[in-house]
Amino acid sequence: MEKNVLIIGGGPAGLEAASILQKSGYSVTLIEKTDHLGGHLAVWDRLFPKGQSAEELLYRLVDNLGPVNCLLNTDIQSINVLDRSFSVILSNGNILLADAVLLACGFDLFKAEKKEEYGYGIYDNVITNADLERYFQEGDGGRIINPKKIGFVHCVGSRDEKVGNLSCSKVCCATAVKQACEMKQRFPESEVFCFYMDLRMFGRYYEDMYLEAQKKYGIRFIRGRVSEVSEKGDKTLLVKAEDTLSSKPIMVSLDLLVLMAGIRPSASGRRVGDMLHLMNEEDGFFSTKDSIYSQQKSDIPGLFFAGAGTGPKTIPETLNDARSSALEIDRYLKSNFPKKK
Amino acid sequence: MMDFGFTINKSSRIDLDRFDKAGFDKLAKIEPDVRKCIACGSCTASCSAGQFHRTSVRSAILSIQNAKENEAVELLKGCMLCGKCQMTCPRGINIRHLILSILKFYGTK
Amino acid sequence: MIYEGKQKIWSDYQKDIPDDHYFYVRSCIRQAFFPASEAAFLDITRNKLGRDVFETEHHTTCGGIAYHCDVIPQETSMTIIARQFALMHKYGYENFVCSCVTSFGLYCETLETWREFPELKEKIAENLLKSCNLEFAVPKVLIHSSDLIYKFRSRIAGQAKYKLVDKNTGRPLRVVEHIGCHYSKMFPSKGVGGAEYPYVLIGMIDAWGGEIIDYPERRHCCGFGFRQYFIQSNRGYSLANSNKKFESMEPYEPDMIITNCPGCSYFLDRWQYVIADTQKKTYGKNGHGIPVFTYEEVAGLVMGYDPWDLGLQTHMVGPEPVLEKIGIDYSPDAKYKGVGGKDIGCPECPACLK
Amino acid sequence: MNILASYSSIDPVSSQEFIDRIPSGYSNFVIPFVAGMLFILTYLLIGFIRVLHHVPWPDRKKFLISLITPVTIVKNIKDMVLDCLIHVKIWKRKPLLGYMHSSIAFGWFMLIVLGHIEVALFVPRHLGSISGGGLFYPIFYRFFVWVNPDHETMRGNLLFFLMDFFLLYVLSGIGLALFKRVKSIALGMKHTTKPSIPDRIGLYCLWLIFPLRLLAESFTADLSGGSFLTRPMNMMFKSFFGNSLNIMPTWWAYSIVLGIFFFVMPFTRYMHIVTEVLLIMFRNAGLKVRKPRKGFAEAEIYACSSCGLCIDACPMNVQRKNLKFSSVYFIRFLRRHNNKRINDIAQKCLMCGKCLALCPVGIDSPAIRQAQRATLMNSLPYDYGYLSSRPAMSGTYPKVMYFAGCMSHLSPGIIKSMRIILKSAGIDYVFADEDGGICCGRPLMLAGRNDAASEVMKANKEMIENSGCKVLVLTCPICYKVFKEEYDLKGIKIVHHTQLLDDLIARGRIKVSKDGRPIVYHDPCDLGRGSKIYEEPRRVLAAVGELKRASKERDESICCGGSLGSLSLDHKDRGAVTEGSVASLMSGGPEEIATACPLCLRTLGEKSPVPVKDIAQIVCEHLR
Repeated sequence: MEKNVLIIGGGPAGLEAASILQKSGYSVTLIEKTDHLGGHLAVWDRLFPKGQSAEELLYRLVDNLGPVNCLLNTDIQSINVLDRSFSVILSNGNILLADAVLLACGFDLFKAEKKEEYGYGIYDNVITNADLERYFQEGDGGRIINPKKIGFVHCVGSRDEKVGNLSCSKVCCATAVKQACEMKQRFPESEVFCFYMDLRMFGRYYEDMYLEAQKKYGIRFIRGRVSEVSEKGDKTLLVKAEDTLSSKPIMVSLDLLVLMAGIRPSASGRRVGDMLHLMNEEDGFFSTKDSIYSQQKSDIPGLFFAGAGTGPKTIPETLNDARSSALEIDRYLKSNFPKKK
Repeated sequence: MMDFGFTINKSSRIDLDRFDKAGFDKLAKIEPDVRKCIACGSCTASCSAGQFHRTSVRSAILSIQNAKENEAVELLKGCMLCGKCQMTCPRGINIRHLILSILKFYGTK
Repeated sequence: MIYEGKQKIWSDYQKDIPDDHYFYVRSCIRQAFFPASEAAFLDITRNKLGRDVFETEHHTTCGGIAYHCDVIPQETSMTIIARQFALMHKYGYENFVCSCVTSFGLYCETLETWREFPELKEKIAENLLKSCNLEFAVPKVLIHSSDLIYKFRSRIAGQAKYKLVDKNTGRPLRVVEHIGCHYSKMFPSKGVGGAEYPYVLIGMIDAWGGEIIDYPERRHCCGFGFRQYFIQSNRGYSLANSNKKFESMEPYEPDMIITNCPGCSYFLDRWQYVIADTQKKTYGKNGHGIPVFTYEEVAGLVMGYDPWDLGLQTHMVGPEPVLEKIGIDYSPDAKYKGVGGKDIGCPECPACLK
Repeated sequence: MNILASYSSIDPVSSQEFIDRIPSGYSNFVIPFVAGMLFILTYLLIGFIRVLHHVPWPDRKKFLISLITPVTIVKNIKDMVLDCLIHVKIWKRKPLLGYMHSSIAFGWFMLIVLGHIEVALFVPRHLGSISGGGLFYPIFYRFFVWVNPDHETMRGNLLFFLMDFFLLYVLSGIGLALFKRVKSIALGMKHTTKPSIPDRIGLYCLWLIFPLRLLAESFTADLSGGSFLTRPMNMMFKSFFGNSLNIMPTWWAYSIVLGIFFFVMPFTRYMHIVTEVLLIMFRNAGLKVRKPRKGFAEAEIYACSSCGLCIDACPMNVQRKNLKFSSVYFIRFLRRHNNKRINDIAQKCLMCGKCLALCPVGIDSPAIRQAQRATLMNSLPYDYGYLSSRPAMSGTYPKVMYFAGCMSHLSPGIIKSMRIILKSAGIDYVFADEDGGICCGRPLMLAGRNDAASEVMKANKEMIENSGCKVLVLTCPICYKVFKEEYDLKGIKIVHHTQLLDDLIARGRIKVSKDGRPIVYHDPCDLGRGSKIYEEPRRVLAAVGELKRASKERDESICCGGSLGSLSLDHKDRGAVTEGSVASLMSGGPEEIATACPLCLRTLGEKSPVPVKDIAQIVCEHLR
């Protein structure tokens, strides 16, 4: 009889792994706690470095899915490790036995209001990267009206001990530069400032994107972290930072401030993790069996990871991670349940 | 008026609202490379004048962006146009022309 | 401004302020410059609100000034503080109320340090025993006296004779609130409303009918900072900070400033005089400055205390415009009359500041 | 009909060889020619005075003196013949093109000369006298005379022959010119200039003048004589038209075309025909470009024949998009006072000097560019206060000073090799800018900031002279050129390291081993064209390896693209120039590219498929 694989999380990682495992002949069940597939991808408009449409990518992933049993609005109620299998009770009461489980719970965006000094949720014209993507997708009901001066704050909730996250969220720099360029495309007359601590343009084409942002769009990159935001009478913002390159305090009035909320471990992922007593690192992401050789394996045989559950990842990285997980799962099932002649 | 023995200290704060965008755009028309600087400092490090004088193209560009055009001119007055910086610039910025353009644009008004 | 957002933060930063039985310690600066504020505090809390507020003549400075001027080591200041706590304990109190924000900060810092480094705590206890032969103790609750007024703000409003409203126009007075840096910037959780959007004074103003105005440099330090102030050549720096705040608040035409910190109330008041004299610049209407009040003074005013009993004549910036607006009846002639009508002398006022 | 009338008036028994066919010596058709002639002569006179007026007095003095200095007089004549008539410079490069130019120039010149000789011989009264029509008579000689059939002499026939011969010579040139218009590459030019409208008019006139002259002379050949060309054509026409009625129209046409040509001349490239004469005299008088548009420069501008040889020469033209940056267009814009374009081009130029090297007229357009830059840049603020505060060179030093210069410090390989070589040659030297010196000043000059440059140069001069050295060794051609030409260091020998190495090897001060490694040498602009040092480096390389040839070398070598000369050329376009240069160097299949300039070294290194080394490095590798 064909083996059951349970995939927890319907984001890019879950979808990609599901379609591969399903095609390699396993019966795959994918559960997603929200009412839509795609996770954060579904609420993003365009993807760096080349501005591909997130919607098209998601459509493609879902299209490849095939006859996978997808359960939306479904969460894990309990999960137990049996001998060589897992018994899972779903929030809809159903019980199912899985020979392998893939944890693809992704990440949560950092709650920008936690950085009180930036006044997210208090000042009208302070928004987050996610808000901006939503605006790109369907507008924002006239909140952003032809801003003359726009600021982007990198590393909001990243590399910041005060909010309990020492690590870099990896994707924000590229996202900020992407969004900055998109804003210049929409508002060519606007002045755009990016406040960064370090620009981490590590990926292919990222540096080109950065160069274009400077050369074509004339975006001003200020090396310094915004320390304080206040609202003026006319709802414009007074932003303070240090220009560390000239080691002078800097002050600028902006019409719109976009906070690059970083990547935090997914709370729901943690919930499942706790049920399974999975260890996690100091940074709150799941600890893998080995940090280099087998990043997709957990300490529990038959339980695997894919995507941002084991640390921030770009979409291509997530997809690759999902593919390797699928491969690991396939290997695992083949070796543990050899076909009987 | 009474002598208190002190007066209000001048603020060292840069007010970006005073940045002259139109002017900078004009400069960028004359030498588009001005936008390409990544502040690596190679120019300052290799500068022939640099060992005698605070010449620095990197800082000059920054000064203009920080609405301190005169400071930029001061930073470049000592330049001898030897072109070493241009050889070391990783972004291939046409530095000598940039310097001449800055001196012409902000220095001869 | 999204008000709900602020309320959310305020609700996140509430501290439990005990209902009664407080051990009160004074502020060096306020005793010197606004003694009436502390007197008013005691009168309001004891007689108007019927609280048990105990103070002993044996208590001393917290050592903060010396500590922040780097003239005594931390250990010394900690021992002084330990002594204050010990006195509280000795007199059977466990709720410690201090009148000074610098002290409040230092007390918080000390308690935090003891929590982090128990061995140091032991050492201090030992010092205390050796030097004063007192039993070491830490307060159950540590609050600032503004926390207390904040707690009873509605009851004060209940007893109020006046509201912070311009009686001629019916418009609420526009109030700038300024919090001492050491009140919550060091330990946001220790201040009502936290560090970014402190609520302690806003709460009072809301309760007493005034209107709080926000302005860009709201968070900025008044510039006191002992190092800045006590060395004359550094005072320009101190002055620059206040100046920055005045420039930033001016467009919002505030009627008054309320503060909860000795240094702030002192400098926001005195620097207006220096600026008026040196820069020929005043920030209030037609040549007046912006009157600066301590929260006790404001509480006293709304409760109908005589302005001169509240010591408002010791301010450099005359409070009259505010008194006029609120409609408090006061006698201008009595301004410089002390107890029993004795003349206390009138300070030389710069022509440029009414 | 006055021609027939004139017939009857001829005295058949006259013994003269030639007789005035038209005794008046005048006919109305000469009017256009005369008018044009008068116009151009006055124009030239005014122009000459204007230019001379703009030349600053010291230069003007030089010029006037040169006019009476025998040496310069001889040189002037020689240059005029060789350059203006024979066009040797073009012959040397492109023989066919050279033939084309000389045929028209020299041929036409001879026609005029012979015309005058004939008049002088046969009807002397018409020569030189305004009343006798001296202005036009010799030009239209064939129209005015009748040859006496009974008294024809060898002499006459010889002249007939010569006239026809040179006419044919010119016509052959015109033929080529026509052909060149359609297919310039055939004459060795990839690109030619696009002529302006006046240029076209002038051009068409030039094309028409000689065919018309042929027609005209052919129609009168039976009366006024002719030779192998005109006679047969005359017969032919006779048999066609049967009468001589076409005589007048053709002579009219000939005169009119000449007239038009002279009228448009000032507004066309053909001004060079006369201006070049002035330029030669100025140059031989030793004048220099002071202002970009006045005086000497103006003479140069109008001496440009806009032949367009500089278009192919310009290294920027490896990308066709930069064609308009060539000198010919620069000069054309100067003539038209198009300041925007003038400044653009002036700042783009790499100042490699190749256009000057190849220019048939020898117009120093780089100098004009530099002067133009000065109008923009000399006023820029500068402050070299720090120069005086530098630690002075005190104490006694060896006789030899090595000055590496800014750029050499970016290529430590050069400095290291020089140290080793100087040591093994046992030369005691002082390294002037060991821990960083100041710039030589040439980059500032190239940018037109002469005042600033002089400050920097003053500082260097003091430093060098105070050191008391006798020989100054330089590894950078940019420094070399400026030290040599601008510093005038009394009693100090300035040598580029290529010269030093050559000398050391020749005198056996250093021993080098030779291997068969194929090496090609890149001539740095300021060392080759700039300072005419071509042989020394080649000798040195030949001594250590097998010297390969580049497709373009010596005064035709292609700038590496890194030149400090260009102000506004961006990195991408420079890259294209470099690729062009490398391609030329690689044509001989070398395994190594050698150069003698730190700037070339780095720039070529960016694009070269084989190692690029400074000549010092290569010598160092071969030290025995």
